[in-house]
Amino acid sequence: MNISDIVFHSPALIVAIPLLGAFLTPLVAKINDKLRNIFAILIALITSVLVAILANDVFSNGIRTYVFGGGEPLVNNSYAIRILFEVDGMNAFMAIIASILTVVAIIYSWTFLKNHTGQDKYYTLILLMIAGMFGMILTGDMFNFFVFLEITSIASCALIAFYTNKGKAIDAGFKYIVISSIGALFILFAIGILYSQYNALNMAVLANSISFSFLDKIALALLISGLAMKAGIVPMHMWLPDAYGRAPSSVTLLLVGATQASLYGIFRITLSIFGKAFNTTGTVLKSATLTGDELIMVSSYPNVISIGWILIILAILTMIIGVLMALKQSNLKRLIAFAALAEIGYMLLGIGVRFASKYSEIVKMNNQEYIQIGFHGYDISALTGSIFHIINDALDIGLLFLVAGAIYIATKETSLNKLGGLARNMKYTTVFFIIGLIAVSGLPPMNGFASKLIIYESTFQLNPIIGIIAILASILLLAVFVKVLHSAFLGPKIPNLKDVKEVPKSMLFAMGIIACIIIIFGLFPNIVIDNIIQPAVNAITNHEAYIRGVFNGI
Amino acid sequence: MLFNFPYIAVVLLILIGLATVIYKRNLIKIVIGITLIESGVNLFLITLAYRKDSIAPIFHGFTASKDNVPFMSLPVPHALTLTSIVIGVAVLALMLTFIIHLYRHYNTLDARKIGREEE
Amino acid sequence: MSIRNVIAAVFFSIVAIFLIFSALMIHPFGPDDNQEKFEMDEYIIQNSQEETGADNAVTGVVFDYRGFDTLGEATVLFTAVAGVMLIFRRLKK
Amino acid sequence: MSGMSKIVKTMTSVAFPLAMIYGLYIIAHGHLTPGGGFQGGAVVASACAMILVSFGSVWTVRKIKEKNLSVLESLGAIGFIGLGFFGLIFGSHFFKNILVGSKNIPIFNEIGQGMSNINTAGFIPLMNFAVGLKVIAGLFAIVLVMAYATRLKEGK
Repeated sequence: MNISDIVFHSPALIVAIPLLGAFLTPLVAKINDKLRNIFAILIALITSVLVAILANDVFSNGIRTYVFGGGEPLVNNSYAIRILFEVDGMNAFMAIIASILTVVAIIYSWTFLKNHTGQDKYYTLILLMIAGMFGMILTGDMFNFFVFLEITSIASCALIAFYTNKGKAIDAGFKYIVISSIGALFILFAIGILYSQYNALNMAVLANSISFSFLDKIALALLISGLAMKAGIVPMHMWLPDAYGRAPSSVTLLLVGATQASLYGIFRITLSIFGKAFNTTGTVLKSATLTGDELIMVSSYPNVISIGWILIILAILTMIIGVLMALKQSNLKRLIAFAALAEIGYMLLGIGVRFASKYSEIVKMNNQEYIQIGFHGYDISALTGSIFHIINDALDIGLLFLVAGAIYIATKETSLNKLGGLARNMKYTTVFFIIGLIAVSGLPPMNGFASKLIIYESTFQLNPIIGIIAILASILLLAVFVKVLHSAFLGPKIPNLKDVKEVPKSMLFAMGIIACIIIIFGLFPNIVIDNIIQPAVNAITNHEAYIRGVFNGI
Repeated sequence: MLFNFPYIAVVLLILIGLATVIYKRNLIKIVIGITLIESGVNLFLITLAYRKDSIAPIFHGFTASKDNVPFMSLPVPHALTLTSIVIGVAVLALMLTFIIHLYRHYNTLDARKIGREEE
Repeated sequence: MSIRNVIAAVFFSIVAIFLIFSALMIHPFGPDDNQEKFEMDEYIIQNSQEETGADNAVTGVVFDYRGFDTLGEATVLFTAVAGVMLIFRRLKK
Repeated sequence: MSGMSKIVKTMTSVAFPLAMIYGLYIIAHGHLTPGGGFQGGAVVASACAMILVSFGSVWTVRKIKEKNLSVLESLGAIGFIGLGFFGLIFGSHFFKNILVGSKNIPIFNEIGQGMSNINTAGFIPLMNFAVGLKVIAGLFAIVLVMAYATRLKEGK
């Protein structure tokens, strides 16, 4: 088995190896606890290496498909009977995020859960959740997406209720499974509608044959509302603060990843599957020829603009409610959870602006064989900011949750009223918290600044009021976290917390990994955008390439 | 319109389930509502599989060749329904587990009285 | 009537309208003569016996053509068992 | 709780093997008739649940531990994903059904001709067995754990 074989099989192996690891964990756990932890870390590392290999290949060679069971992707070049994984830049980008979160979460949970029972099942479920996340991210089949969505949600709701001695944790888990199973059933119903019309389940085949009929609109509404339930967008956000706040910190880190996998679903469905319907139905405003390339400016379809505005309104509500609720929380983890809600709003805002923009420009490259469709102007930069913000949000919010977990381990306290003066005894944790604070509130020189600036700029061009609301929400986030910094880390020492010790090294190491990535991203955002973000944006906007990736075969 | 009666039955089943989930406060009733939605969706998928005068997609007692394949109902929705039923069982098991634990903690099944205590 | 009930009622009626419209507009129950519409399923009916070797076309789909879904399905059950055991575990060592 | 009356226990003992055989038949003939690993596994698991109901959870837990069921379930799952990996290692793709039509290994290698030949369909019967094992162990473990956790304590 040489390296090209590994690259070829990597889409399947990225999902199959965590699954195999999860199935083996109960057997490995019979031998030794330490061996089990090492085994879990090993599985995560192997998966991450495979993700790196795959991402490298996809960024340099373009879309890669994998057919389960062998054979050509399509029969008679018109319909797919087998399950396909289709990995383009966006999938690879999401897989990179998931792999970072995976490794950090497993390293962090080594000492975080030291004195708890049920760790065998904990590691099994963590690996299953990881497999589900990667499956959601990499799959190219609608029903397969639904199956992995269910794996992720079932594993995560069991993990949310890890502290079974607390009633609120169980309550959070129950809320999450109710919301997520209803959302998943909406998605399944929408898949049924799409299947009845096009007799296809494959995403690329659907994208090729979608006609945006009335039933398609219903299916789109059901898909977006189902995924919005899973992603915690505002009318259906009530599970999110509970679940994020009650779960163990290492699980919350992965929950952030699972939420973003659902957001990725919204991106993929609106931009790729419905991309053809959204982009070919507008009227041509003007056409010009520029250095051999024909440039056409097309007005967006009115329905698309209204979809965009619905998404923008939801995003603004998510941001405002998240920030305002975060201001009045006294429980540290719930506070960070509401901040995470606000951050989800920013990601949704970018895609909303993309659809709400009045026109888009399409470049027809006549000197090349295919038609490349690219977008210029603020809509594409909004999407860039939104996609860049996905990775930044995962890192920033993840780091803050890990710090909250570290504080809980050191002091056994989560209420801000009972904390104070931790900076003297927990130097490293304080430093990590300050890094997370600066990053999450979008201040230079951390990574949050770069992505939020792109979102502000593009949103301001669409409508200045929305841009101002986005900036205000960010300022309020800064206020929230400065309050936390002041009440938990600074100030006089509280007598109960005199002999607080720094957390163990493995937890510091896990936080350090994320902090390093945040600083690197913050110092060199242009390198990151050029190498990771731009391929993802190009891939997600180019629905033609997504369809071609399956239809011509590789 | 009337020939779409199976789909209308499916939608009614889903809506009854959704109304139960939204308006009932008893946790067991919420779970029953989710199960109703799930049955509705499964019924929807299996309804899509049917074609008029078709038989089950099993080659039993005859050898199929390319020219005498009988008129069968669609196999893919059957497969999807099988998968979604098992997923439903898993979700149901987990939800009932949560309810058992919630009842132990709070001694009630009323959703309004659960998770409201001060820490 | 709290604001929560109003939101719930609005949400419910929107979903109800969507679903009823979809039920009325979907293709008639039990289509008979438009075979070209179901190319994927027709292909499976005609070739599953040869390609998978199974007489039961549904099993052919479940375990061969869409075998990865079935792996996911088995994993869902595994996940549920692990979750139930995690929640019912003994808290003290 | 020590289970139900003697009549119920006797009837269960009689009915249990029948239900078991019926379930195993459904598992084994999954590629020929309606059924398969999940359905047959559910039948066998309900037979086990019948034992649980009539003999009581305390008695059943003494006979079979849920940890052993968990191991059994893992083995079933590993068998299933292992067959997928076989396709990757000896064939060309994950989940490639390499046994169908193969000359070298004479297990399940024939192609079905509608005559209900059980030696057909390659990996599908093996996968059915793996899934069946998994479903039996998994569903029984769920029922057992739930029943044991909600049992009525002595004196209450």
